Amino acid sequence: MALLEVKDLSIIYRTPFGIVNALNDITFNIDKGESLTVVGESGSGKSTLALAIARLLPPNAKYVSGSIIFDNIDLLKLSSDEMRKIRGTGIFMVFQEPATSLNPVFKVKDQLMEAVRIRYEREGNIFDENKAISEIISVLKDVRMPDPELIIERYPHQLSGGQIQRVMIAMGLLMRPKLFIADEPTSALDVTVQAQILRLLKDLKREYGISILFITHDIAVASIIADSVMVLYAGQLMELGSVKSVMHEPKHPYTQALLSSIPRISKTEGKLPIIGGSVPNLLNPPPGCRFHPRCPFRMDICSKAVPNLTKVNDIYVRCFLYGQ
Amino acid sequence: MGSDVLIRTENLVKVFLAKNYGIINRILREKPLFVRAVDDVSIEIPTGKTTALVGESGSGKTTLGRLLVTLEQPTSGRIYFHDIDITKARGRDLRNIRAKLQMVFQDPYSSLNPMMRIKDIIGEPLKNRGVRGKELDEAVAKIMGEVGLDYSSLATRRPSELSGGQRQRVAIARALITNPEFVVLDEPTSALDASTQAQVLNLLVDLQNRHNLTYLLITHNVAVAKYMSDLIMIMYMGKILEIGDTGSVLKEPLHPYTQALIESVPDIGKSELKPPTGEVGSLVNPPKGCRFYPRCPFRMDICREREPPIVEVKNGIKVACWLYVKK
Amino acid sequence: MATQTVVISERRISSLRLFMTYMRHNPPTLVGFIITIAFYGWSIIEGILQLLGMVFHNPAIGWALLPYNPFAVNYAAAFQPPSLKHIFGTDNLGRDLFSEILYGAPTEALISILVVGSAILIGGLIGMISGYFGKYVDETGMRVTDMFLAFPAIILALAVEAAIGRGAINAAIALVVVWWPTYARLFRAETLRIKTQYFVDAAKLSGTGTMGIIFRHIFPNVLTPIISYATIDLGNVILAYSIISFLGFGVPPPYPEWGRLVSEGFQYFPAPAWWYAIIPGVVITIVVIGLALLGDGISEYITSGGITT
Amino acid sequence: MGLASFLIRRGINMVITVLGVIFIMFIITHIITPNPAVAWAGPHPVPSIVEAITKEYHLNDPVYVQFYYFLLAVIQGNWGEDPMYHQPIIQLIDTYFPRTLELTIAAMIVIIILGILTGAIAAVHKNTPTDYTIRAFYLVTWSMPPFLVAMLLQLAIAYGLKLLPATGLANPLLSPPKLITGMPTVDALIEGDWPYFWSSLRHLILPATALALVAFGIISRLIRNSMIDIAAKPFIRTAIMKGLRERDVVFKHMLRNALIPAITVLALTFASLLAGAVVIEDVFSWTGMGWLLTQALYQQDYPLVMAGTFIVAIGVVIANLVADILYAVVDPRIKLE
Repeated sequence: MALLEVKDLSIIYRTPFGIVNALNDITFNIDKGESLTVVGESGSGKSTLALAIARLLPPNAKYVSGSIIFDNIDLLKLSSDEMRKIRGTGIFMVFQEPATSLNPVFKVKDQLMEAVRIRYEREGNIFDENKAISEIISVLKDVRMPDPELIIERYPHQLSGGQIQRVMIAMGLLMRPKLFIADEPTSALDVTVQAQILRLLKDLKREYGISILFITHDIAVASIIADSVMVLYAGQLMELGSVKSVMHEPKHPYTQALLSSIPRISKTEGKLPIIGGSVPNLLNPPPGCRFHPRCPFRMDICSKAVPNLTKVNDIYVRCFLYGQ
Repeated sequence: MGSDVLIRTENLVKVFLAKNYGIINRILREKPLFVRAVDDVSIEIPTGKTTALVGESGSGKTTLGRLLVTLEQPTSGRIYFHDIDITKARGRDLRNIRAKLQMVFQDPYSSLNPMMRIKDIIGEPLKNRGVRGKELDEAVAKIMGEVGLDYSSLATRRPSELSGGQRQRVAIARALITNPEFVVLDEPTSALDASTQAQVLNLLVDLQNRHNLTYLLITHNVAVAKYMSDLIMIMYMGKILEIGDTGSVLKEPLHPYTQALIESVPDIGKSELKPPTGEVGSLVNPPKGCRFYPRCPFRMDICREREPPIVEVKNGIKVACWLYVKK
Repeated sequence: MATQTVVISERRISSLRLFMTYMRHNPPTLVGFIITIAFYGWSIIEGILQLLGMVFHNPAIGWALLPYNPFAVNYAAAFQPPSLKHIFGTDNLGRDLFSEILYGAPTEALISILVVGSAILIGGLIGMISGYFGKYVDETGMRVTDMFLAFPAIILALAVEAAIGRGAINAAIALVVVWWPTYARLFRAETLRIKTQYFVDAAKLSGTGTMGIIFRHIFPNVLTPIISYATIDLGNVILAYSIISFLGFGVPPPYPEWGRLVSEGFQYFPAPAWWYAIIPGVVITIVVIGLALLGDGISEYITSGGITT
Repeated sequence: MGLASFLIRRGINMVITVLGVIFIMFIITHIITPNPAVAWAGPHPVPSIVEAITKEYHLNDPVYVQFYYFLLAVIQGNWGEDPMYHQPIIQLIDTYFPRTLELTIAAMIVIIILGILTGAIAAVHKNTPTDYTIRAFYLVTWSMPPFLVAMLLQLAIAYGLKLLPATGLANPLLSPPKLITGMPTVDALIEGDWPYFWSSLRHLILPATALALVAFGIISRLIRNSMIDIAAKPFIRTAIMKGLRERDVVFKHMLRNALIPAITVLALTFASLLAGAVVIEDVFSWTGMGWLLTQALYQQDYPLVMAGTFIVAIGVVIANLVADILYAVVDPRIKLE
């Protein structure tokens, strides 16, 4: 049973300079207890996807088509008040910038308490501050936070980036959501701290059985955290499959190029192959497959039509090399 | 000193004020808070090679790079360029030295003046040295060609009209137009997309071969350091912990921090990471002994008391760790 | 959007043309632009005519384009309410208020430009030097700025004017004395921001001297965000000057200065002539609104990515 | 770093600023009246009196000595006797300044309530007719010269609707209460003089509203814009992501943060109100400090102008100090440094 089903989702932004086609026909599922990693470069629409699922898009964004079914409810059909009740205990999200993820004028304790209070209310329980505090402390211990009793009395600016991301993850655990969205939660962190957080998320997924939608620009990170991987390029879903298959036998020329063009710590061979050109401007995207101007295998048809998502072995891929 | 050393430092120290210390603080006799960004660093950078300086945020790697190109004044210690002490150079001397020392900055968006045209940005170093008119235009066109930028379509544009990769090429062109010997590359690709990163890295390699450049590559990305560098230096909280040739250090890291760092780097096909505990400590009150002591799995009593000296352990690899000091 | 960088490359449009396109979608900005152009455009024309009048000793050139001679006294026509004949009505001496207001425009325009321009020069220099050099230079510069900021602007301006004498230019000087500190603050803050940008470091390595860095690299970038503030501020100067002349410290009569027209009209307010005081005040308001709308538009245009800093 | 150290630091800054203010005023005084004795001796100076004043004020001494005496006089609060009113200047200020303070504080209260309310409403209803109306309203009021705002209020409410009196401090037929604070309404309240209290309150409403209308837009706009900025911050997304009600997100998470920059601007607004009172008092014949100063300027009574300017400048410096302290209290990121 899929926890989240996204189908044919398309989103545009209206800007003073024209319409930005941020996402086109995105389709995927996340099962209960599964983790899906979305990999994409800047402008791929990966953050838009995260915000779209949480219905947090800015006012100039528009859902053009598609549906987002979460727990058998179509999120796009909910009123804003109904959506509010999904947030927190249904879907929770951790953001990229730890420095501004927490409200600077409130203590950590108050911000975590707020989350616990909302869950209690929704569960129909009476809120008890002492009980909440002990729950907060125990969850902070779960996220391997040293000295949680001291940390909760602090203000966010007194915490390091890694500590804030731990607090954010703890906040998520306190709300017990069914789906955990993490939008580049480690990009602003140091390598060693990133590794700590990745490891923590992996452990928690096992311990708590949460489903994770993890968004990253670093395909190597996906390798650590993901069960399955979805590759986005310029708003198009290029490839979707299990992490093993995508990493070892990528089907789409973009994924292949991306995997071979990043420097790797375990690889020593000569010069890196490069992808020519640059990420297209979404105000004026190339017609057809958006990767075709940079693709070494491009054919005439690539600039004329958008290929359908085809299943090759256990990978879904959007490329004319695989038929149609 | 071998003749193949281009830049050498002796006990280089850079201390910053942690916060503004003005007249009133002086009147109130408050103690200024210092940050020891670069703490007693002695290194040698070989000619014509790429030395990578790897560290996390707060390690002082950028400050060290800025010291080497004279953008910062050291608090104490010496910097030798071709065995000439450049620490106290001023005025005309400084200008002449700066022609030979260049830097490519981390953020291609803030490294180009948005109000200037591309050709003026690239030509500025030559213009400051009296080159004008056609000669200047030709020099700019030549270097633009070398870094893969089309002169006719881009010369009169402004930075906002360029992509991140193009901007970084402009920054590289500006750094190279004075024919420098030494270039500090400060995270040259960290702001770029994965698909443009390789383009810029390969361009840098090409230019190095063509102009016999010496690079200091500052990066937090161990994989980039591995791809680019001949020599690697691992920096942590203002100290150099390990120096050696890149292949050996990454294959068999000796310092516990280097080991932990490498175990933290995600890679394709890897599914488990073994990061160290804790985070980089405060530089305002650094630990008395070894900087890595609080996070080190192999810590001993001596580590907390005394700073380890940097000693050669095997074939040119130097490590600052009590594990390798023979008593 | 952290990752949604919209690069507007491939389009090569001059910034003025781009701004025109922007205005078409922003009617308030367009209104502000039209009012501003009308006010300063008219002031230039009328100012030139008045100068010619002085040069040729024929003041009539100054009102050649106006419906009436703004100085002609006609007691029979006093206190006529706005009508087709006198669209703004007449004053206590029967002069046409519309002509008087048009005749007085160049002073307002000149003072606003002079004050804002000088404040940018003085404040800009002090602010940039403070911000760029920092440390004790900064502390000294900012203390001095604070001292001037502590004074009540209008009162200090009046006191300064009392010291150096009345008149348009003296009023402008008096206003500059109280106007520059704000710009010093603004320029300093912007300089501190620009100073940390890598292109300043790159310029140092390029061998650019301190003056070159301040004027070629910092000044143009600092100025961009300040342009919108300065546009709005032209209106603030007009308001401040209207207070000065309302209180009777502007250009002496009979020169029809807007603020003084209001204070003269105030003697006949609300009866027998409410319009005498109100209409010049409304004209001032419209000009100030126009400048504010334009300034806001410029600021929005800059932040929306028209110009990137 | 504790509050004490912070206050000492601010105190030193304040003293430096005030000394500078005194210095600037000294210079202006000297430019205005190279030999103030002549001016101070009254409209028809008699040589003997001029000589006496010259001696009393050390006018023949070198400039720095004069500055020393000037400084001494200022610090002792002894501004001498006013040549026009033939009263000690300090006594004049004692009478007139509280009235301005009352007007300013009343306006300030209106500004805080009106500014925060309209700003928050405009931000929540961003880009809707409500937002446009509020923005259009403050755009017009702050673009109006203060005297126009004052006159329009008089025209509509005092002359048109005849709801409130147009000018004056209170009904002139009532005898004013004993001077305690110097503020008419407050004194009447303390004395329990209800007729005078109501009269002075009714007289206060229009000038205070006029003063507030000119300035509230700055606060309204600041609150609106900073709330919109804050709405885009990740921590607001975090708050929304918790499933908080919109009301809680706006009033708990957004407004509290938006108030931080507003505090500094409120202090500056208070300063500009003190100065803006000059015109408002003129139009409403509110005989306060502003009115006194304009009269003094007309009569070239420079000692009084200087003393008045100085008092207002001190008020500004104190307002800034209060703002700094409030700022540190509201924003935990500022550690009173």
